[in-house]
Amino acid sequence: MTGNEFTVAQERSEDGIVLVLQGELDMTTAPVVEAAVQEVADEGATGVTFDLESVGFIDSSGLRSLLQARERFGERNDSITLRSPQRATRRLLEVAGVLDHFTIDTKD
Amino acid sequence: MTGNEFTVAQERSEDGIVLVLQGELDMTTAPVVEAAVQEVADEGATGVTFDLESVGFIDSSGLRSLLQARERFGERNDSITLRSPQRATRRLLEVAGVLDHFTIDTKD
Amino acid sequence: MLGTEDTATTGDGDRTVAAPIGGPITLGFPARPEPVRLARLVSAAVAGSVDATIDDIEDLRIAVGEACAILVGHASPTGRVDITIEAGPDAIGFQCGPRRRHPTRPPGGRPGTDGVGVAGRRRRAASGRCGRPAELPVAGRLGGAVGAGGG
Amino acid sequence: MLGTEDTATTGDGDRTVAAPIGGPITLGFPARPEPVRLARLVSAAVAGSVDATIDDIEDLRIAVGEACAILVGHASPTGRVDITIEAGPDAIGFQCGPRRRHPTRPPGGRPGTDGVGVAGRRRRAASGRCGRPAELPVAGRLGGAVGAGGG
Ligand SMILES: Nc1ncnc2c1ncn2[C@@H]1O[C@H](COP(=O)(O)OP(=O)(O)O)[C@@H](O)[C@H]1O
Ligand SMILES: Nc1ncnc2c1ncn2[C@@H]1O[C@H](COP(=O)(O)OP(=O)(O)O)[C@@H](O)[C@H]1O
Repeated sequence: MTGNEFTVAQERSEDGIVLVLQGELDMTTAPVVEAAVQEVADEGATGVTFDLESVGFIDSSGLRSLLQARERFGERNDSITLRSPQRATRRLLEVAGVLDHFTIDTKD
Repeated sequence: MTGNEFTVAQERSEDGIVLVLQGELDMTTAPVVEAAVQEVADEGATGVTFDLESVGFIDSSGLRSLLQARERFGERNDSITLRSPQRATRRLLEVAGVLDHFTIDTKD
Repeated sequence: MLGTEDTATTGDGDRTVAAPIGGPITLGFPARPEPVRLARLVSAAVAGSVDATIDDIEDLRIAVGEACAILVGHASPTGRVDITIEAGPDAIGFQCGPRRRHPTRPPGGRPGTDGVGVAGRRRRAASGRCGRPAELPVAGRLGGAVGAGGG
Repeated sequence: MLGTEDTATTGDGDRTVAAPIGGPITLGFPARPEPVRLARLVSAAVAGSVDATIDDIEDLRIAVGEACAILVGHASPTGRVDITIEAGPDAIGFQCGPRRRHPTRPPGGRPGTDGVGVAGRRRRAASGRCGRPAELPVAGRLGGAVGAGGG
């Protein structure tokens, strides 16, 4: 409830690279995601999974960082997987009309 | 995080009556606990267990309602059991110097 | 439900209390990105104190966050943002705007007077209502959806 | 750490960002028991934005809650309470006091002027500091421990 620390951890799974985000993704923390995506892209990845299970809120800046990742990997709707988005995140994607821009993975 | 609903549910276990509290126990919600204790006492109980696992905060009014329950059941330090208090609750009991007024049950 | 203490005893002995806030909540913070989170937190808590749905709460959090972000983006480095949030009988409204002067502490001195002129207020203040089930102030593109010119 | 953006990359590729708030936070609410919870919430969030320990955060929540409860207990039915919370380099301070007039909304009109006289401020305002590892303002009996007469 209280901490506003935001972390991005990189994991490798059989589905490729997973960025596990934790905290609230907003204009203060979006640059951290962008830097992590940059690093992953530099390593030659063709897509990325964002684990959003521990992300309680995303604002438009945060959404922009996810959409930027999508652009970077070729603007395909299957290049970015959003794993376990919370209800708040789904709501934002719906309201913004970009739910179909991503692959949603509701269960591990 | 957002809801400030407070609930008291009464359960019967082999240890006697358990009042399962949920929410923040402060001056707005202490009367609900006091009413529940009254009811339990009217039924002839000689003590009660408060399950505090889902209580994120207790203020001095909330503490008073727990101490009042203790008085009502004879001011013995074993009449009131506090089950699974969160760190915030333990901290309050410590600061108030009344940790030893209750039996603390850290595990089910 | 608003304005009345809602204490109920259900059939199986459960007791519930919900706590209405009973008036407007004001929050003031430095016009920086970091404290915008506090505005979201407070609006969610205000919404949580009435019978708002989870989606209503989310919509309010989004709207307040975006409105404050716009204000922060237009503020001077020493500026502040003030937001007022109030739960009405069937909607939760908020209004926010910039404040020019650094506030003095309430008990320690006079509170900061709002130095915002009408023009600034018109131009920059954002306001929103999150009703249910009425239309959201955040629809379509989030970046510019919370209408400027609330005053 | 306060006042600087703390972005770190750890050895195993984790990135962390902590977000300092950068100035005082003000919260105003009706002098009723229910919104005191918001004051506790905001103080915990301010404490969480700096490197306060969990116990520090709890102590601040307790102190703010008790101080506000005292003010609410002495307020008129239409009164309001204002609290200012600020994280300094090695302590989190707060001050709170009553406000007599109902605030008008920031963008919609002039903000409420603080009608509290010096005497009232002296008599009723509560202030506290939660330092680490210094003594708490809440010690012993909670009901009267947050010192009145902060101004
Ligand atoms: N609500 C929004 N907030 C921020 N950016 C958005 C939003 N909606 C769309 N975008 C951006 O604009 C681009 C084009 O959006 P859109 O018109 O929805 O594309 P499409 O034709 O794929 O539906 C998206 O890829 C995204 O980068
Ligand atoms: N911090 C406190 N806040 C509220 N009530 C308290 C607090 N400390 C003690 N009390 C109340 O005062 C009574 C006597 O307290 P105390 O002097 O600590 O008793 P004891 O002699 O058992 O230590 C307690 O049983 C309790 O009802």
